[in-house]
Amino acid sequence: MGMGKRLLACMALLLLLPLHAYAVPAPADVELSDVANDEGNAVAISWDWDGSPTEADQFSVELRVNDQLLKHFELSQQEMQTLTDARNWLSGEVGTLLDQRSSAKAEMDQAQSDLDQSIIDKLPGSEVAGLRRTYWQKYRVFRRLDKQIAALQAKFAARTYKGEDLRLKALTWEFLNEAMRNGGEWISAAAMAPMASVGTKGARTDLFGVNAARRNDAGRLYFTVDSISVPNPGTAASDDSSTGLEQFASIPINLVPDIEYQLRMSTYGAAESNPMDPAAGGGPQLAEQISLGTVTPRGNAFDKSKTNNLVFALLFSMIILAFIILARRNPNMFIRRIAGLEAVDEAIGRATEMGKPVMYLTGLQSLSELSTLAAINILGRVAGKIADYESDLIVPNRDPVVQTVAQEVVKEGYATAGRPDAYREDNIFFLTDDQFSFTAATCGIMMRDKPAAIFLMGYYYAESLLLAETGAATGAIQIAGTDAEHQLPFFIVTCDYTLIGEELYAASAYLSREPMLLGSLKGQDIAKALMMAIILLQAILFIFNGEWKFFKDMVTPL
Amino acid sequence: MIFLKRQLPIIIAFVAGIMMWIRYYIPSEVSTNLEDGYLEWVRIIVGFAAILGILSLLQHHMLKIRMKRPGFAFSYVTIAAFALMMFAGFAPFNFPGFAEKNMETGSLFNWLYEFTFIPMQATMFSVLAFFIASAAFRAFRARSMEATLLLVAAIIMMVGRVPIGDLISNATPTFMMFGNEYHFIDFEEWTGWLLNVPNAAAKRGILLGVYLSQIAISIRIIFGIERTYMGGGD
Amino acid sequence: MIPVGEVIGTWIAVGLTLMMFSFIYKDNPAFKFGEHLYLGISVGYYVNIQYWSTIYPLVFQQMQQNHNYWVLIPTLLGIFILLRIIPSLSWLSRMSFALYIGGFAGYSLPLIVHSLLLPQLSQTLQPYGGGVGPVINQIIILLAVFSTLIYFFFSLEHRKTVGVISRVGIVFIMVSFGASFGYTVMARISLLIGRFQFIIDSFRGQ
Amino acid sequence: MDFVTLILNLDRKIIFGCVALLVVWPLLVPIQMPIGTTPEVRSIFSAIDALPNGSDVMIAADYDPSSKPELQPFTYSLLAHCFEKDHKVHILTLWPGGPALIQQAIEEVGAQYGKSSGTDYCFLGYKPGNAAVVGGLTNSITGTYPTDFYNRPTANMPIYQRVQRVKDCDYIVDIAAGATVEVWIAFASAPENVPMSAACTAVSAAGYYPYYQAGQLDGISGGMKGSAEYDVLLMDKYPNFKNGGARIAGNAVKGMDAQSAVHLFIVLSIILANICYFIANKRQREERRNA
Repeated sequence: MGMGKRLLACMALLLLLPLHAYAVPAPADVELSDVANDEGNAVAISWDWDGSPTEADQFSVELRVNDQLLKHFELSQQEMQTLTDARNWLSGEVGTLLDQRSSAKAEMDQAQSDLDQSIIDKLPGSEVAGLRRTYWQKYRVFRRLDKQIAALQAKFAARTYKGEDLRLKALTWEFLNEAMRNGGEWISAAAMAPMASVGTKGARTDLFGVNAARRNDAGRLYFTVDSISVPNPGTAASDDSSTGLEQFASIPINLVPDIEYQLRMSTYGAAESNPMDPAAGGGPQLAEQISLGTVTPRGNAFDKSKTNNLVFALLFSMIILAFIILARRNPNMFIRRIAGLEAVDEAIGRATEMGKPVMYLTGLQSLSELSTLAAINILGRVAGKIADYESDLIVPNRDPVVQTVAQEVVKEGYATAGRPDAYREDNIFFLTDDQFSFTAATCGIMMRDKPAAIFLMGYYYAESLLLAETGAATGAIQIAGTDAEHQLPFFIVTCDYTLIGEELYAASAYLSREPMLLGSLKGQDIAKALMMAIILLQAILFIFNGEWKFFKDMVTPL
Repeated sequence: MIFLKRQLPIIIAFVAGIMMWIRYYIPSEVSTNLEDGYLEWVRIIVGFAAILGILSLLQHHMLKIRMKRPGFAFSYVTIAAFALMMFAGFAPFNFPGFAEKNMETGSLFNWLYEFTFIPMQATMFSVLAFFIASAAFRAFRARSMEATLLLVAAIIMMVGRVPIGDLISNATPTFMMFGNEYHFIDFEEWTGWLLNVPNAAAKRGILLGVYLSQIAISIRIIFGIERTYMGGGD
Repeated sequence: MIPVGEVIGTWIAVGLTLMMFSFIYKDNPAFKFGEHLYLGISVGYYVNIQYWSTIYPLVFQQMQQNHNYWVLIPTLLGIFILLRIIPSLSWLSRMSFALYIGGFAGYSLPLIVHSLLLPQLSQTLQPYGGGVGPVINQIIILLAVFSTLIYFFFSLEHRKTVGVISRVGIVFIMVSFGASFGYTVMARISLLIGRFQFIIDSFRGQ
Repeated sequence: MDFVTLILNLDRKIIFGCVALLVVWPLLVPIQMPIGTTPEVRSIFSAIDALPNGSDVMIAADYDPSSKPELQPFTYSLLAHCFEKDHKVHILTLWPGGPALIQQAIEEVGAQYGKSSGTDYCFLGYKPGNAAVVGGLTNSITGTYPTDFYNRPTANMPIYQRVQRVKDCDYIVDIAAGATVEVWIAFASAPENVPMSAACTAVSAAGYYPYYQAGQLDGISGGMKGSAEYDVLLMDKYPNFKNGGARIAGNAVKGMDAQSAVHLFIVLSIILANICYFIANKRQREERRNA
């Protein structure tokens, strides 16, 4: 498949994304809408609020239980059967074990405190040893029981097919049903929160069709609801002691998509004392109950809040792809000279003169990393030159995959230079995965073989200085190149030449003149120019009018 | 065969890449499940990739012993230590005097970890302190404007971020400006500014470039232009 | 009473620490012994951790307890990676890498844009204000980001205006590297302190 | 050989000796310099402190023994702080060398506060795959870690009945020796909108200031000094912490004297070396002029 065709396929796939929005009318000052989130289960609420909210102004959102919701959580006959069977089975299996475990725990704790006491009392060694033996016996008994119970509970989960889901579903249904029966169908959807805590991330205006509330817009508040909080009805009364499954206080249940919810908002004014602390006598004072209307959360096919992301990701990608295609047609694209690259020949030449090997490190990251790829690219070139000069090349590796690729690249380099016989496969070897044993081993090789030139390309961590300083101590010419900004200072201080950050990639493009690298580098330059333009334009806008934030809004992720 | 070796991997990479990319913009259960499943698969694949390293290491040391290369005797140490660790981790029985489960506190495995691995790794790392001191002494010269800047910034950071910096700052006389009291030398203020303004800004400039590179490499991989990760050969 | 295992262990640890420290004097057999021991132990440790934390729970436990046999597919792909050491079958590992690296490229691309690129860019576009000091700082930040970007701009030779701006860029880069260097010195010294603390504590019998 | 040439050609073993001496001496004879706190660490502390009691904190301890002296004290202090506030702790590591260190810390501090695994905290252990793991956590914690470090199924644990994914946590702290902070920002904190702080080795601290500046990190603690600052803050706010066992309190504080001494030595030696370098340079120039 040619690249053009792949590009077309990509565009087609993207165009297939149907975009749709959905909103439900609500009272004038309140706006309700579904918002895109992964499960399509969130509801966005924004409303007008007089005055500026403070920490003391509380609010909560409630929703009305309806048949649709109840129906969703209702267990089918079969599910019910599965759950009951599994519970019965579990309590049958676990029942006696639980008692045994708690008595074993008590015995173990006793034995442990006896042992501790004996040590504190400095009893004779033989007695302490006896107590220690007892403790370990008790400990093993307890562990065995504990393991058995855990295994049974795991089996329970397997038997009920995602057993926990089924349990939660049953508990939720019980709760909703209870709420329906009691007539108090309004249940809490969002815990009480201070009014001042609502809002969106940062300030932005309407862009790409997304209308989020503005924080500067004093009276408009913005909030999303995505779950209902279901208190466990059995917490206090029935602590599931027959099955040993632990209990919990409340469960957040995600809103179910495609069900119509009726929402209500309660606002609470500031209480005299701490409103959140009933013990202080205050308690929140209910100020107002606003009916918000109904809304149906729907999963969107496209998350509109990610529009600017899509635009930028596509834009940058297309620029880069376009320049790669251009570079294939015309590989003579201009790239500025990179200081440090001239030194490569000098270093290799010196190694030949001294009859000593050249050492090349590809960094400590895996093959999937860009810096490693760049390092390997440069290695191919360096290998060719080394073959010309008839020196030895040593390449220790931290990653076995990198090692195999490095072998192939060097072999190719030697072959291109017309000296395939000089290639020695076991000079390119794997040392170890561990960072510091790798460093230790590499430093050992440096001290023993005293290479005349050392190339430190790719990504390095803390070992950078250890490697570079050992190399400097052996008197080798060192050329470093890394995009690990934490380590760059050390290379700058200890090495003869250093390629800083992206210069590493540029160097690999510069040396290989490969259209892919050249084009990609050019594309990145254009993207960079774009970013610089945005920075400059926004700065100019600010000078004219501090309120104009077009470019800032454009790049602020939602 | 050529299709299997060349085209198929590229097609897999393309389909997987595009799917995972588009998935990000689609809020639905399918997309979440896709992400979840993919990430779990990756975790398993990466787990196996780690074993590859061990195989290569053993291969390397076995070869060293067989060829009787210089220092081959030490390879026995490596292999013996490896075997011991494997034995401690995988042995199906309890070691007398150690905890019963092989990863628990007090097990032989943990004992080996605590008393051999930790000290050796930590020491290897701490040797850096000596090297950094000697490197600073030997190589840190105000040769050029760049080197001087690096030097001055480093010195301010070195003094300013340890307790002695506070001592020095508090010992210097103060002056009044805009109604606030300032010390003539205030390392906390200086280092804070250095880190938050020039340092953060320069790093941001570098990072923006790095992110673009990451985007570029992702795009190249997805569209099958970048194939180095697959290895050479046919 | 002090447990015997811990006492012996501590002395072994002290011995190994000194063995590794001997490297700073010169390369010697004791260090070589330590180096190779460390290699073996570390590899053994990682195998165990990889097996018990990934392969065992995600593959074997999944199949035994949850009867989830889907995990066989990534397992097979994992085994393909191992085939890399057999030259005639090494091409099979490409399937695994293609899925892993290709998929991950797609997975991380939008996240890089969303979580790293856009926030950093947007933060550079802060509105100016907050007094003389902050505005000066904001201008410095703007200048630094801009000139650093110019330094890493490869389509223009560093001459004339571009040369001047990129020179400003390198000034900021060097200051930031200096800050890193200073901080790093701190890190390394801490590690040494930790090690010496350990040796001193061991000798004091704590 | 005169002084200048002597200094410029100083054997590095002498410097090694000085450094060793300056580390050991203050450790044996502590001076106990007062430790000031920086805004970066104060903001981590106040962020954790401001969370209502019983919040869920996800701690990623991504380091291994090589950075133990720098980061292990922070882990101890952070855990103590969380347990002091009754926060629920979800702790895990992305580094293969990490589990045993975390195990030490969580078991010791947990026991000290009488917290139990599965209810008050969960030690999830290690999984390879960095971003793949973090990405998985944003969908489901129990799905990514079906079992915890001790191989117990997580789905049944009380702690995971309320919390299902990263989004349900109230705070993330990454204690990192490497580049995992970006991973946590990119794949968890930013997309899920969970506030986050980082405690990192001093090496990487400067590199994370762009994120701190942009508000993507609430605070940064750099290396052993950061840990010492955290200890100081903790001891100020919770006086009983001071008496709460020597292993936890003041482990990093102890090292600060030596830290100051060596820093001073390095700074002075750099200045000395530079002065000698200039004198030597001047001499060379004069010789050339005379010749």
